[in-house]
Amino acid sequence: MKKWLQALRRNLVALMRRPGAALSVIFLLAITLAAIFADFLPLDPLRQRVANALMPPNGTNWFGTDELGRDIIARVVYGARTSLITAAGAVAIAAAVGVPIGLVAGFFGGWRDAVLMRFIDVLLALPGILFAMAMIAVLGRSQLAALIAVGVTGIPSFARITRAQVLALRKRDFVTAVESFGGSSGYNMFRTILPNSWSPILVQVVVLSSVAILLEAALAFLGVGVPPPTPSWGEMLRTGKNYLYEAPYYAILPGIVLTLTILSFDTIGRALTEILEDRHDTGAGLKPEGSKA
Amino acid sequence: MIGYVLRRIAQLLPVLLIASLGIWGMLYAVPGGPVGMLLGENATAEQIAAVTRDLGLDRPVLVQYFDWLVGALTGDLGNSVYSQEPVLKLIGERLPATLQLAVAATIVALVLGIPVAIISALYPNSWIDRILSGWSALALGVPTFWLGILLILLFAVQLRWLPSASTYVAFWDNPVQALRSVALPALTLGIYVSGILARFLRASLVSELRADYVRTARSKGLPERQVVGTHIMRNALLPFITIVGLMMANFIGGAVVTEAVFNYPGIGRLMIGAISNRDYPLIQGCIVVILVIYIAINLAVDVLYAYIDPRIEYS
Amino acid sequence: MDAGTVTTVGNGSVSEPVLSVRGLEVDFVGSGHPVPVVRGVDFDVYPNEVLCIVGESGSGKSVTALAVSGLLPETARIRGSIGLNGTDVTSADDETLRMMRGQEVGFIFQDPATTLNPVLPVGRQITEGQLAHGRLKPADAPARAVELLREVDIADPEGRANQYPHEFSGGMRQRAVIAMAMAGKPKLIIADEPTTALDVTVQAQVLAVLARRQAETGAAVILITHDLGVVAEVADRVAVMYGGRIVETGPVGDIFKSPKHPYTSALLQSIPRIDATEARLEPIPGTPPTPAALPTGCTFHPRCMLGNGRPRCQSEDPALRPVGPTQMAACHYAEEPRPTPQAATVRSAPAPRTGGEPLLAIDDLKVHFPIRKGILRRVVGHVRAVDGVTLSVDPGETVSLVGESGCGKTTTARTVMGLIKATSGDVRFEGRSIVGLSRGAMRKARRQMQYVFQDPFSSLNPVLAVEDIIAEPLRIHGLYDEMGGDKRIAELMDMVGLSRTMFGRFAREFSGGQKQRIGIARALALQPKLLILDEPVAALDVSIQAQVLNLLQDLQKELNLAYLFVAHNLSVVRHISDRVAVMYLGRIVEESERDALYDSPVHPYTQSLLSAAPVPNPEGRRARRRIVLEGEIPNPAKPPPGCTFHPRCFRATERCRSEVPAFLPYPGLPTRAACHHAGPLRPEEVPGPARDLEMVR
Amino acid sequence: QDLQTGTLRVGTLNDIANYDPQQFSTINFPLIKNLYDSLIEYTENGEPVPSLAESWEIAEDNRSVTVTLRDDVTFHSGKTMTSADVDATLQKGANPERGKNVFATMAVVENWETPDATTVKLNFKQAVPDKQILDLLQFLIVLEAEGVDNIEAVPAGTGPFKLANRVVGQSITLEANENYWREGEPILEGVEFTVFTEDASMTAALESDALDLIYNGSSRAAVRLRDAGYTVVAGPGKLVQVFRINTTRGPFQNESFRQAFNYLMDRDAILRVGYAGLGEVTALPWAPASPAADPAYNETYAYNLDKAKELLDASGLSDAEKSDWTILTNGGQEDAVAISQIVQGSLAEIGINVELDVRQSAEFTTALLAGDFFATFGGVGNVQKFPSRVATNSIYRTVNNPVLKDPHPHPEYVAAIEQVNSAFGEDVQAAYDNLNKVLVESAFGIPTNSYETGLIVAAPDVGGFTLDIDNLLVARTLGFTN
Ligand SMILES: Nc1ncnc2c1ncn2[C@@H]1O[C@H](COP(=O)(O)OP(=O)(O)OP(=O)(O)O)[C@@H](O)[C@H]1O
Ligand SMILES: Nc1ncnc2c1ncn2[C@@H]1O[C@H](COP(=O)(O)OP(=O)(O)OP(=O)(O)O)[C@@H](O)[C@H]1O
Ligand SMILES: [Mg+2]
Ligand SMILES: [Mg+2]
Ligand code: NI
Repeated sequence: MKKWLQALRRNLVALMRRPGAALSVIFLLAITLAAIFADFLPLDPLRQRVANALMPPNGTNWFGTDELGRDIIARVVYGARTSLITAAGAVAIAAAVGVPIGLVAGFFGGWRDAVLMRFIDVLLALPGILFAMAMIAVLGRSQLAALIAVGVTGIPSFARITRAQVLALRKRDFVTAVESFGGSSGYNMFRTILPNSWSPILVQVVVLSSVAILLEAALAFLGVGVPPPTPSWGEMLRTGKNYLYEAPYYAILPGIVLTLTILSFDTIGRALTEILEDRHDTGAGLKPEGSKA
Repeated sequence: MIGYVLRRIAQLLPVLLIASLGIWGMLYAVPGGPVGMLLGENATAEQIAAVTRDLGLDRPVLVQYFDWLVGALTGDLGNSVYSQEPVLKLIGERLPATLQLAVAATIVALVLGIPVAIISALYPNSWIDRILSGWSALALGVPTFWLGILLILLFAVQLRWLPSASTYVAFWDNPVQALRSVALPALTLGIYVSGILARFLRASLVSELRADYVRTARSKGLPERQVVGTHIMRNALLPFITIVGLMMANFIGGAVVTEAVFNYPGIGRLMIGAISNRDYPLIQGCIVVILVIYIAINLAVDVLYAYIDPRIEYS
Repeated sequence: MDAGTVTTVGNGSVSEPVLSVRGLEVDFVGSGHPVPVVRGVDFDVYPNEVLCIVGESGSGKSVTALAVSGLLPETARIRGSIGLNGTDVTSADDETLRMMRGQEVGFIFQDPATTLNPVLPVGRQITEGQLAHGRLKPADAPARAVELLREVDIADPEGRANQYPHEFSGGMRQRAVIAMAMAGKPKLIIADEPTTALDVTVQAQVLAVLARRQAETGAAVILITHDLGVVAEVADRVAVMYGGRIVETGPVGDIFKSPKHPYTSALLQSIPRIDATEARLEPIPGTPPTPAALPTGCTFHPRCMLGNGRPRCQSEDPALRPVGPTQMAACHYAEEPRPTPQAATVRSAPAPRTGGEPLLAIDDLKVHFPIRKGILRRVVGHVRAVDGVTLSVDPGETVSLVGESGCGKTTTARTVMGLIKATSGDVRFEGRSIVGLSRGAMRKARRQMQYVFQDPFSSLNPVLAVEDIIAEPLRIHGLYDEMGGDKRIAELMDMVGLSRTMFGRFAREFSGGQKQRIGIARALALQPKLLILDEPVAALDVSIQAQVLNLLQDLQKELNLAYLFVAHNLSVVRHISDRVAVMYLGRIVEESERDALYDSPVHPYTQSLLSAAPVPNPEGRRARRRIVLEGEIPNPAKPPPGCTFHPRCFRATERCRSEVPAFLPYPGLPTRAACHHAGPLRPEEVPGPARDLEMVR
Repeated sequence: QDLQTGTLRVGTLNDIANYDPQQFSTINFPLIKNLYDSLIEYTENGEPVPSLAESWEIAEDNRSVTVTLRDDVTFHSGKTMTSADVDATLQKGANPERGKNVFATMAVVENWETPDATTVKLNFKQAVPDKQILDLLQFLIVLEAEGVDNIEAVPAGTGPFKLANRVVGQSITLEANENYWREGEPILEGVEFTVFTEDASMTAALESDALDLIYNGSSRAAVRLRDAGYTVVAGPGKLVQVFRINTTRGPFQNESFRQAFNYLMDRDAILRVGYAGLGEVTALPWAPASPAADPAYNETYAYNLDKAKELLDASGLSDAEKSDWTILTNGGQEDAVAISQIVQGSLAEIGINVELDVRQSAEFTTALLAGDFFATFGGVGNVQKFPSRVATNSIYRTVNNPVLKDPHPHPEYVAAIEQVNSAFGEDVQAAYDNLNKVLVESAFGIPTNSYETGLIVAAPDVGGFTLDIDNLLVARTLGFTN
């Protein structure tokens, strides 16, 4: 556990050394804190003042007000909560289902691989957004439904990444070594291969978080996301789009926050990839020149 | 070669079956049916019963599925519940629009993505690389629907150059009108995909640049243009073909959001409409067509790949 | 192009050098401080001469070579002067450099698997440079490609020119690279470890081709290698590099006879020799320096026996200066006599076999991998990776398995270990068959038998700390506490010469040699009786290799271990083994006691293998005759009928084509061989003047 | 005004799924008046004028009407219209399975006779007020007898335009009927409908000159376009938005709780946010043109949270009970989503926190049809006609009410409608007053505002608008001014 924390700290430090990634971390941290502690801020995302509808940004309403006179910045902050919860839940679902599928498929191969990968193919072949919409049609519109739908579309990426990782690692000598001194398949999968696959999985977690936020927003934009009046960035863009002439800031400002969030996750994901690749955490790419292997 | 194609098809057939059965089952689990939509809110119970019977929706679900399946195997995807038109006709009317958008978006993506990738791969970590990488991050990070809104705001609301809404005009009927109406959605999708392509191509170019054969090529005294143009590009473009193919496959059903922003009459929106109307045969039809196209493009890419890459034999 | 001033007069005596390097320094500027990788290198190369640069991994050999043709990446900062046929490379513009490449200097790189572009036909790649220089008309290119391929002995050059690299074998690819490098008849050829990735028989072919082409074009050759055997075979002059500098240079004979720099002499003593049976190697202590953290003063001082802590060595970097009439060395005390190395005690002959029950007995073991094809993945054939291997290992004995790449050594070893399922045959351990055991029984049997992997870089779990790696077998068998827990781990670390202060470190924080020690410690954790070692030193530098070999010998003595030692390096095998078995295409073709096998081989394959192996003794090279085997190892999926060796064999007769030879004892020797015509090598069997580097001179 | 011919490009928001004029719903509004003619028409003030019927004669006892048909009318097929066709039309309308929207209106009809080719006589079950009879005639679109069975898929009638082409989900093209019986009409050569799914796209198409006219777009866009110089045409046929309450469920069984909602509707806000202020607030389900309209109610039942709270407290329900329901919302309709949120916000102000139950189209309609909701917004039509016509809307039905079910839980309402239907002379106003009183007291529908439907926004060069009582699109008089 301590080693794990050490590694985390090390990666964080490396991350903060890159200006882009550091800015992204700070931005996400700010958004997350705001989302968590929104209840303590003087912001009410539901309070309507229809008389004050569609006010441009001003001293009281920094981002202006929406068609019901609600404070847009309050809705953006609470919308962050929706987005982040959906993203976290979706990523958790995707990882919890996808990683074991990838592990089993990659490790055992054969019919298990064939069956599991066919299943993954199906998920992959249908565009994620259509699939998610069909799921929401089944589950009804709710935060939970959005979370599950987005999560399910994320399963293939985890399964495939894990499987690729397993396939690469399974041929490696340290896995054979465990087998040579009598370790079982389960031991090998969960104690040897999985701990060595953390970096790509971690990167995927970050990458998928941005994908999940985007997908959640897209679903809301299409009108099947979290039901109103719960604030959600996609929903704000959807409604804001109707007021492009009267109140362009209504769509633009939440869009900026959404874009920055996605960009931040993306920047961190890329930085993390580079950091972890540099560090050869899995020992990959460490081959001396002139070795006979 | 034929064997290879057959084997791929044999592998993918189960995908189709599982998917269609899965979706069918899923939709029937859902409350709400097509009849209400058909009759409007003032319908009486008798009317509802009559229409349900006429549409055969009172039969057991599995019977309905197998009926559909038998039809599908003979190339008949049934009639839309909502419009009573043959599903294949409905899809056939949308397909050209979808393909036109897919092609236009792919062209935009390639035109924007490839130069960006090449320039930033040739000068890694330089300021120009940083700018271009930032650009591709932006292209990827800006949600298409927001980008679409911004483009509408700029080109339609402010400048009034292009229509904010796109209808489908076949290119060979009226090229100018076709380009005008496909411009904004293609730009929206294309910019997004150019981000993916640029990033992917840059990564594979950078890794190819490190490859031993590049050093060999330089050691022969080849001009840099030839080293990049012939040696590196050939290798880097191989995996790139796969990505471009996947992207195109994804445009077929996956451009829903862009289609929604621009009111573009593509397959994706047809299917969304079908889902919200519970138009079961149409939903199934869309899924099957999207999957078949996906599979066909993948297959084409694989065959093409095997054809271009001398190392692969169809085995 | 102006090359008229150079006149070749003869071997090594030339009016003007082709290449003249002075004060070359190369730094790499990455994210941190600039890292000095080459730190002041001077040398000249003359036409018709072979200069070998030797040195351990990371000493700067490749960087020096790349600097010469301006091929270093942009992160490199170069100082000093490089005069190539009158052009100064360091100040030349890109276009001049480009014109220089391919015309003045040709390159041959190490790994034939990656130096050719996989998606372009070989013929095109060979002539491309000439086309780009405008020295060849596009219409003539195909014919020229065929001609060049023919010149490097490629059979059917017309057909081959249109093929892609993956359709060539490793040796053929490397010959194609030679053809490419020589296409423009450059004045200088730089070959960076051109044979390191190849088997000895193929290495001999490639070196022979290189030498012939050199003779035909009169080019100068810089050959980079870490194999002193190759140096002794081909070099005219030698430059020894260490820590980014040339520490010694001189004619090859003098360097081998009387090395002046302590590093050179230590290097020569640390290599096992195929032509002698030394009891113990003299390893160089410590590890080579990394350019980012160079020792002060003389970079070699921490490992030097001569300097031995003298303050001058620690503070002052010695200049390369003439020492004696022909040699130059960079050592303050080069003239001092060496501390006498421990008398190279000749190792006593291996103990005669006890005749009792062998510890491990392999009986007609076969391992066939199915090849599947088609829609239904039907099995359409088998790779006969192991096709009838019979071998035994007595307690405390070292039995080696040698053979060229792909002959089935690893497969045999892994099947014995139970990691691969045997197709047929039997493996007995202490008299009990372990083929087809249940999982539980297999686990028990495995306790007595452990595996050490070839690649220390990939055999250790990167996420575990060293103590957990070593403890893992104990934990899996549930014996951790029973066997003493932490104390046992510490004991094992001591045993393999690792410090206890290294607890808590991860695999990546160790050097290659240390990693291999960890692998050995782990294998010893369960107190096995037999270790299966799959090329345990192949990936290590020579100085480290000696340390590990010594460790293995000590452990064997101490713990009465038996070793099944898999290797392709004949010198290492001679050094460590009691008995040796030679494999070819899945079968053992000859097996004998070590000295009998090396001194009087009876199978023609063993004979060619031994004759192809380079000997680190330049004195003998004029006298030595060498059998260069034709062709490559056949595909194990389609082995030739009869004796599988017959297509390459110089004794092959009709009978060999049809009848599989039995594996029979050879009268008068402790040898068994599978050959219809087994017998000592007769002088007339060695080809006349071999087409060898030596011969063309 | 001198109008030029041409092809009118019209944008519309729904695909036209059905050519049956008896299935009278938004999805075929753009077509009905252009493909078909009815027996009589109303002017925009509700005056009856002849159309396919040359004349009509209501019997003294109000128990029958005799209609005389024109003899010069041909169907699109070329066949001449006779009373047999009217007979086939009436048969369809009287069939519970196929009569669709006409069926309810036909309920008063006992039987009919066609003594000759141009005469049709309808007999009623009881005396029926004139206005109601006229509404029926106005509602009866004559179908060609041969085409009745297949009317959903193939139009069969007579009207200024003929169907030329249809691309499902994308467009419908009509062409002028050369043999049209009205002199000099239609002016246009053809009408080309383009189907949009989003209001914004449709508006943009008008602005980029890809369309000449948009039909049934949002009020908000209309207001913006009006300011930009486009012609906005609002007809008399408004709808009224009604907060429909299922009085058989949850807290709504309590009358006092229900009545509070009369005061809970922030009608001004709803009108402004949902409909850009186009329309009037109303506490009764009547358009201003309706004879039963009574503006006094708007004052009495204006938005007043204190009064609402009083009534809620008077209900005796616990706080948990008061909040134990949801507002069914059609997620596909922007206005419904917005105004449901306004109600939700008002409720929250007085401590009642309810959720929106947002469903997409099919699911919403299914729930609506089954009465499977507590409360929901939905527009009602026919509010400008004879007051009892309001009972054709599901929530106001007196029998077969899908929400309130049978027997009707509010007999006083059923009686009030009955009274309207049978009142003549002086009794009429009293019957209307009674109905209005019963409506607010039983409170199963809380009207909020009237709003525009079938709103027309046209480019400045389009002229010749004819207003229709139902706000249907009438293209036969349209033309271009330049
Ligand atoms: N592009 C580069 N960037 C940074 N450091 C480099 C680069 N290329 C080589 N080096 C470093 O320079 C040193 C010398 O490398 P070089 O390749 O010359 O060694 P070598 O003597 O050829 O070793 P080997 O026998 O393993 O091929 C090494 O420490 C290596 O890590
Ligand atoms: N799992 C496998 N499936 C198919 N063929 C295999 C498999 N493993 C090994 N082979 C083939 O079996 C033959 C013997 O391989 P093996 O690894 O035992 O050779 P080796 O003697 O250890 O060679 P090297 O010196 O290169 O390590 C080779 O031709 C190899 O390609
Ligand atoms: Mg090197
Ligand atoms: Mg091996
Ligand atoms: Ni070696």
